[in-house]
Amino acid sequence: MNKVKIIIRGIIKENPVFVLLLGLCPVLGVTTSAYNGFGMGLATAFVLLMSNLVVSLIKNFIPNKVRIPSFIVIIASFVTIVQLVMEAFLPDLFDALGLFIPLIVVNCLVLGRSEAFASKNDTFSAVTDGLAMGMGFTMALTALGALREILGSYSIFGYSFVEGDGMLVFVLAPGAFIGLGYLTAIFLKIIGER
Amino acid sequence: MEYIFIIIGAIFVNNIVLAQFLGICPYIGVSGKVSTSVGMSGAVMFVMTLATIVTYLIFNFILIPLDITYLQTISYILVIASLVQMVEIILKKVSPALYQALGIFLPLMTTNCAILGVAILTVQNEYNLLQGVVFAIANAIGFGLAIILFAGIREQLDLVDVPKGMKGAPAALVVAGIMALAFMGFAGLV
Amino acid sequence: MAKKESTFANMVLTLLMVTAIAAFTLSMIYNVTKEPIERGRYERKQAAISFVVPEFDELKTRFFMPADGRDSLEFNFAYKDGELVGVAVETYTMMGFSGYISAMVGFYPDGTIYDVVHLQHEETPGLGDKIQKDVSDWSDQFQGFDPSEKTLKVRQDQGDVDGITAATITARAYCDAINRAYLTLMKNLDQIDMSLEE
Amino acid sequence: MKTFKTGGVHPPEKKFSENQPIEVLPLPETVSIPLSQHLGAPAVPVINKGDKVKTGQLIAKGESFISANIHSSVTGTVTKIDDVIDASGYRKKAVIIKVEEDQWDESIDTSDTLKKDCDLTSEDIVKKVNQMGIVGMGGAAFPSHVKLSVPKGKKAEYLLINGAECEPYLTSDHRLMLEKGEELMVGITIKMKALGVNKSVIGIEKNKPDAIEYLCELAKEYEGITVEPLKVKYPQGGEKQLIKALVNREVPSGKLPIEVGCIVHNVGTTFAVYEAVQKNKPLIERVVTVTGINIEKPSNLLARIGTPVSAIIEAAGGIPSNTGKVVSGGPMMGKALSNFEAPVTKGTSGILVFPKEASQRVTQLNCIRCAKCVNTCPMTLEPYLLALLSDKKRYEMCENNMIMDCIECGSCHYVCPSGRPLLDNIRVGKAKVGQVIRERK
Amino acid sequence: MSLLTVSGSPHVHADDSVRKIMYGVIISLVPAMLVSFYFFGLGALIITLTAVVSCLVFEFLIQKYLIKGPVTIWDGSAIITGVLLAFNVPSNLPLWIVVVGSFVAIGMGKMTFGGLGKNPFNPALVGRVFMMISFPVQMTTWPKPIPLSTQLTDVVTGPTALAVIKDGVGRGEKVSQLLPKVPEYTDLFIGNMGGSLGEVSAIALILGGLYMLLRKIITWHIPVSFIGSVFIFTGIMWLVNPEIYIDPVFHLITGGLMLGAIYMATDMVTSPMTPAGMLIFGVGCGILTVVIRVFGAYPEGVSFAILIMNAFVPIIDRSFKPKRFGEEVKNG
Amino acid sequence: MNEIVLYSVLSIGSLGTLMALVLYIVAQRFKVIEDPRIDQVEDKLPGANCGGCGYAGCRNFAEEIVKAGTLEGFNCPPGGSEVLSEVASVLGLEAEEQESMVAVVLCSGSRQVAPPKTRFEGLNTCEFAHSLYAGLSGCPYGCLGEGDCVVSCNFDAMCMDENTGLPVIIEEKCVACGACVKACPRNIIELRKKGKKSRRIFVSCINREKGGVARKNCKVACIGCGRCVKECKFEAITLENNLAYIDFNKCTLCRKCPQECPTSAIHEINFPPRKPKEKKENKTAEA
Amino acid sequence: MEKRLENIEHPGVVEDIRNKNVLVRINSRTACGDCKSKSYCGLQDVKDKIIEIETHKTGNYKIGQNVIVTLKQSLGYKAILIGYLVPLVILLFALITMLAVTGDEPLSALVAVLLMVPYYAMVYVKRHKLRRTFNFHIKQ
Ligand SMILES: Cc1cc2nc3c(=O)[nH]c(=O)nc-3n(C[C@H](O)[C@H](O)[C@H](O)COP(=O)(O)O)c2cc1C
Ligand SMILES: Cc1cc2nc3c(=O)[nH]c(=O)nc-3n(C[C@H](O)[C@H](O)[C@H](O)COP(=O)(O)O)c2cc1C
Ligand SMILES: Cc1cc2nc3c(=O)[nH]c(=O)nc-3n(C[C@H](O)[C@H](O)[C@H](O)COP(=O)(O)O)c2cc1C
Ligand SMILES: Cc1cc2nc3c(=O)[nH]c(=O)nc-3n(C[C@H](O)[C@H](O)[C@H](O)CO)c2cc1C
Ligand code: SF4
Ligand code: SF4
Ligand code: SF4
Ligand code: SF4
Ligand code: FES
Repeated sequence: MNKVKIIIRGIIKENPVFVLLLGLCPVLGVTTSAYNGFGMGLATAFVLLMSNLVVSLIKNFIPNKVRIPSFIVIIASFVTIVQLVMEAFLPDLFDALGLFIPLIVVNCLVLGRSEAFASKNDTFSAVTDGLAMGMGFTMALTALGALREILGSYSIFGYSFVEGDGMLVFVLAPGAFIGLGYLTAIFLKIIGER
Repeated sequence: MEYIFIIIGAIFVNNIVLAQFLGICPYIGVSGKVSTSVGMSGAVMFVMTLATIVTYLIFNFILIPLDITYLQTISYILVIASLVQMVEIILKKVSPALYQALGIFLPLMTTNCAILGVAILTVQNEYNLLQGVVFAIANAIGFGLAIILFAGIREQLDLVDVPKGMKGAPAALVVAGIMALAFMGFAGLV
Repeated sequence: MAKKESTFANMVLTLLMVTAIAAFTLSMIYNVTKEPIERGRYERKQAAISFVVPEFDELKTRFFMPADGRDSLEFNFAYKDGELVGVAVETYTMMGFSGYISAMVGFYPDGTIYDVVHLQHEETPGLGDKIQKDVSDWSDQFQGFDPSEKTLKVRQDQGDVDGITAATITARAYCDAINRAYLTLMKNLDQIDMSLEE
Repeated sequence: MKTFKTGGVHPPEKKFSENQPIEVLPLPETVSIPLSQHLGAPAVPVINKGDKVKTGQLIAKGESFISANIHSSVTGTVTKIDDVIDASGYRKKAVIIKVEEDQWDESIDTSDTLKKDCDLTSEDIVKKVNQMGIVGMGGAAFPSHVKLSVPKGKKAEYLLINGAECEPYLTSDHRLMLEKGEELMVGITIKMKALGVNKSVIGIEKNKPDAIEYLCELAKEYEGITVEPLKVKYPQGGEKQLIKALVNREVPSGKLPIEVGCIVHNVGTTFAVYEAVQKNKPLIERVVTVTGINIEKPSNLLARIGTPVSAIIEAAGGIPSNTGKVVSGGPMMGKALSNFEAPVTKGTSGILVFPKEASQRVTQLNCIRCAKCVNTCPMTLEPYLLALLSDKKRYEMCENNMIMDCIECGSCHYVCPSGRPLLDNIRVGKAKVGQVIRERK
Repeated sequence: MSLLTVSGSPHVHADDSVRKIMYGVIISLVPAMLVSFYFFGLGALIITLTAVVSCLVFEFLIQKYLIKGPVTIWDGSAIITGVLLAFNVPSNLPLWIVVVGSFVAIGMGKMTFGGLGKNPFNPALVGRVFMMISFPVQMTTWPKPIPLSTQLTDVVTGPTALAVIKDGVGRGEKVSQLLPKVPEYTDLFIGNMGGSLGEVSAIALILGGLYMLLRKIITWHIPVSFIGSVFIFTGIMWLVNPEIYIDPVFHLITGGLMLGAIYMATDMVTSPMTPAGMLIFGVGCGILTVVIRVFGAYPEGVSFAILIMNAFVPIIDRSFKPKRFGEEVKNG
Repeated sequence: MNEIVLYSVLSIGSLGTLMALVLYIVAQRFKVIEDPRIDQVEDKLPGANCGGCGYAGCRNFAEEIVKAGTLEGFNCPPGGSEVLSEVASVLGLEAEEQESMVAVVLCSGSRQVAPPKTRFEGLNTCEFAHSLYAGLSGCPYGCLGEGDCVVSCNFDAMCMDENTGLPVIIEEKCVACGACVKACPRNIIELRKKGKKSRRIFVSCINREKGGVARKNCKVACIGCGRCVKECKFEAITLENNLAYIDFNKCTLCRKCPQECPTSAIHEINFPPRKPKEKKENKTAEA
Repeated sequence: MEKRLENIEHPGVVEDIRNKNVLVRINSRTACGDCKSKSYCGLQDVKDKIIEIETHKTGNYKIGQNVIVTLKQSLGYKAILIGYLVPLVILLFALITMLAVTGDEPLSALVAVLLMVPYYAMVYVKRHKLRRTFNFHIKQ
């Protein structure tokens, strides 16, 4: 497949969050601010990229039946790497993302991509795909984070633009669902799925 | 009393789905029918408890003594993945009929983040074994409560015509949002 | 699709290989990051301590059990030129809106508060998080607060601390944490010099 | 006051024609007698085009068990046996006869004298009813001999006579009870004999005090027959509701009344049975109420089967200029006509003419879940749910929610503040579920 | 003669419509509205008008431009939503917050699901809870009632009676010490107390409720079981320890209980269909209200309780079907 | 090498082995090997899940076609022959050329030629209307105009013509899935061969009443006069129950019959205009 | 009452027919026919399950046919009960008693988990009875 097409598909047509509804836990859990969303997005994208890369490299050496467990191990390793590195060098972000970093492991997106795409395609496509999906994911998280931050704290990436506390709901759990709900509707409308 | 707080906390105040955002995929994906959701909750309860016990043992009696707690994620996921499959095998081996009945009743139980999340939270909250188990069960009940109510609403929304733009996931997410809003009322119970 | 047969032997072998390599790599990375992580933790704590006590050049650490509570408090005695200039106490409370809150409270040797900084909390963003210095200057009111003269309670509870609007619970809890540190400090004041001799 | 327990409505009664004695409608020029006027298989014609027929002569034979004979209602020549347009606009086979005179078949006793005694055996009575083509005149037009033959293993205890006439506007049963009371009583005794029961209850809604009083008086002379006044509540005349009201038994879901030892017959049917058995007269005419707000002369007419509806309306003063809807039957269960030339059949109990203002439905909004339909449904179903399920083609769920128990009384639609077309939806659902059930067998 | 109409039976219709029901509710709301104007003055009037108008406008805009369907703003339901939303906020709430609340109520609570009759949750309550959580400060600053005042600013504020008790008990004070700090019960009953503008007067709300009962707009099941269960549960607690738990009568006449039980829990769209279901619903609301009031962080739990029970409605409807005719054969 | 490395490798390695064990047993128990070609076939399918193929969705279709190993009897209406040939290449088969079909409405009883005699109220579905009465114009075969077919179309290939009250098929979008055919309670819609250059000739009426009766309700009804049958040299037209039907497999698009029809019941679409007598414009030809 | 209970339905494909049994492969994916994420779902190896249905009308079915397998809803619940909930209760009970008696966490946990072995052994013994309880039907 055309590389550009893969990328566009990952970001728009098969946006992992808005269209495929995959890996919603971190999407909802960490997007209290645009920065957190962006950070989580990058972390996931990194894992996605690396695991796609490794999986596509070693796919020929793995017997069919242990394919999935091997992938899980590979993904879990990268997650742990992210976890360790982030804790070492970005401690604030690490605190904010908390529980959701280890949960990248079970993010269906990561496993699904390794399984469905990387294990069947050449390394270059696999990396492109990982990049595309990662970008789509990061974009969605950043968008939701930005929305929640704008409405919830009247600020964006930490820069406050209006006095006041903001509509608290959007920083809290309900705001995550509601924000994602309407963003999804808008996204689907824009890309013409509705 | 402490256990009651754990239970109320996990079911209502910090509901695993509506406040902790764990297990959203099955919440959105497998909530089409009320009966399925009920069954799903039962299954989750068992697996979650089992997983919590095993991971508790691993953490406290392997990872901590060896000082390799950084391997928590990878070891948990391995354990949980094999556990889920082991339960399947045992059921199938033990009574094919039972296994088949479950098979058409439930969609597949997959490793979802709720199970891993609860296992990690048990460690994070520094619970002891019994507290951890109670926590796991309460979370499963909380999951069940959320998913069953949600399935009911979705069955109802299926019958009325939701506007085209909101059909499906968007409306489901807004419903979840309003449910989370309502559950905020439990704030401060524990 | 995989090109290899799935026999028992090669399945075990592959997984063993994969896990071993993974574990090996991870442990290598762990070894590399361990130090920065610990240093990070240490530095953050140091930063907190130096934030809440006057300038110092030496630090000594002791643990004391508070009158109530589940855990001991960490006392960091700050010395400048051998003289005690302040005590930074890592304290906590369970009364927060979401339970546990920890903070670093710095006292002058006479018990007056130098400054307070939160360490960890799970209070609601927008409400309870006003205890954070970077969110609100609410906690600045503790600077120079003398618990022996004023009451470490929010106004609603007939104290002398201004509450946080709509987050009294958090404010109350923060006072509780500071108070715990203060009481423990007072209780153990006499032992301090002695214990530091060793 | 006896009544059924749950649900029901009380629409304005508007019985304009209740004081109009039954009048005989003049013969029309031609009649078209449909071959299928009853539930079950259509009858098979036994005459040919060009044949001369006499009034009361058999013209088509019901060949299967659930079917009914059809007799000529006039004397004349069969011009053709062809499709005619029925009330709904569809084509239906009918015998078309050009009316020439009114010569009755010799076997028929046309006198007015009351003949009380009947010495036929039970089987003979049923046979007679079968021969004379009697079908239920209360609405469903179910062949009466079928109901009178109690299946093996079942036992009838009560013969219930349905004189409720719970539909607004209609008065044909009311007039029949007032004018043919004696004959009714005899008809009841005959049917009691046929069924081998010794108890019979006539249920009459309280809004017909004269009929109640008169029949009470008459009933004193007949053993086993009682008259019960019933609360004025629609659908008091519904079979299951009547049984509940009169003998406090509930017909189980999907079962026939005989399950609880009851047989329900309409008063019109009873009169027809009397005439059939005692006078040898087949079912060739019936009382039809013509009424409506703007109708000049609301009346109760004795019309021959096959008379065009237009002739009946003409007799009541003609069709008003602002007519918006014409209904055959009552306002709650009747069928809207798309064609005035449709013939009167054995089941036509009334012709109702609505002015334009009254013929439009209220504007339709979303269901507001007010539960009025649920509380009103005499079968305690959940009409809103059934309608939604049927709309979404969830027929299995419809079945689970007992859609087949719906008696199509229309109460739910009547009360719905949102004007939901509940019964329309339910009808579609019932048809589909019925199909599924039949396929399953 | 023009075209004949053909339609399925029945051919007559009861003299009832959604509009009649909705405007009936609005009429029944008048007494409470008057009381609120009396005690909270112009502020109450302005808030009510703002809420109603913005509800209508948002409903119009959404129906016309987003859903692109028929516009049905005059069916009365949006007006009720507006009025009840206004009834649920303090009379000195900044108007822009009222507008945001109306937008949430209509847009999120109602139109997201397709409008009248399709919403699983009570729109006014969605709006209210949204505001409650988003703007906790403004939503809990209660003006003190000043009969017939025309002042708009500088009103004296103070906590509601429920909050006084809750706070006090939280600090460990005794109920008997706290009681003098709240208004007399008769004042509470007629509405002379601080609180949301429509919830204060129990008597006016009961009056409206009776009117709706008479006109058969609502049935007794939900209000009675709701209020009854609150009474019983608080009564039990009170009997156990009257110094921690205040008496049940106080619970009945303070806070939004009457408003909630009579107007918000009875919203037919978001409540169960069968009498048995309604009773369960009412009891559920009652229990949750008490739990939140007594043990939770909020002094008032009615809104949350009803919203939570709204989520249970589909399950209740499934479980409490009417007993079908002929289901249980008992002959004789 | 320090201890941490050792412990790590040991513990995770043993867990991995455990997992391999479990999976080995699983592998023994669940011997359902899915044919990888199913995925490949599915990839080629349009993914509309319209059911036009007669299977429960595209996936199911893929499973079946792989299992059958032949294309015979399989057809994906939305995908058409292109898709089938792609599927064929996946399976290593030859795709036979399938002529594409299109839905055609066999009723022209517009409001103009078949004026309504009644008004209809109530549930606005053809299914209900069909059960209630003959239709606005009185033709018991004609279109009821409530649009069940339009609703059933998943491809936006149908719309109601406000003017005529008849459904219109948008040829370019129609994939011949047959959903509308099933939806119509009166069987008015038929799938016909698309024809060369999308040209089609068909009798746009299914009324089986006698000519006079039919004409009474609708001016353009087929009256069963049989002139077209005589005219057709290819025996493509049959007359049964007062109704002519043109077999699209036999019709050569010679354009003789439409001229013969006294009621203009025979439609020819997408043909260039005739020189002599201009025919009435056809509704179904609009796009 | 019987009537009101729903059936669980699951589409599947007839896989094989062996004397009195029809083997139906139920494919979780047919149920997710229009789910966009289906190709991303993990754990494919156990996606399919085979249901054995006893019927005397094996002749009505042919391999590869699409059918719908149904099971009474109450039986679905029963399966959950036997498969998951009862063992959970046993597990809990054992854990609590062991903890109360010994206070030794790893031991209690091990005992509790190991108690599953006799439980499932018991289920194994009763498998024929269960076989008769779980009555599948097949439609279409
Ligand atoms: C979701 C939610 C989060 C809250 N978070 C806090 C919090 O972090 N700290 C706090 O003191 N109060 C919090 N509250 C508010 C308390 O429940 C309570 O209303 C408040 O503390 C009352 O105190 P006041 O006297 O300051 O108004 C929260 C309420 C809700 C609904
Ligand atoms: C297929 C069928 C069979 C029936 N069989 C009997 C019967 O054997 N005995 C009987 O008394 N009534 C029988 N009925 C009559 C019904 O119980 C009922 O009286 C009839 O449908 C008229 O009801 P209605 O006028 O209330 O609509 C049968 C009805 C149908 C449709
Ligand atoms: C809703 C409803 C209302 C009915 N109302 C009457 C009625 O008022 N009078 C009547 O004789 N039959 C009425 N019927 C028909 C009866 O159910 C029953 O079929 C009839 O009395 C049987 O007698 P038959 O077989 O002699 O017609 C009604 C049926 C239904 C479903
Ligand atoms: C008795 C009754 C109570 C109502 N209560 C409410 C209410 O609490 N909140 C609201 O937004 N609408 C209420 N409505 C109006 C209407 O039902 C509501 O807006 C719908 O939920 C909108 O779909 C009520 C209507 C009635 C008849
Ligand atoms: S028409 Fe059917 S559903 Fe409606 S009230 Fe009558 S019996 Fe009930
Ligand atoms: S009566 Fe009408 S509005 Fe009320 S519940 Fe029934 S269908 Fe809905
Ligand atoms: S017009 Fe008919 S055949 Fe064509 S795509 Fe639409 S539903 Fe299918
Ligand atoms: S073609 Fe058939 S389905 Fe379509 S509108 Fe006409 S009658 Fe209805
Ligand atoms: S369940 Fe949490 S990401 Fe899918």
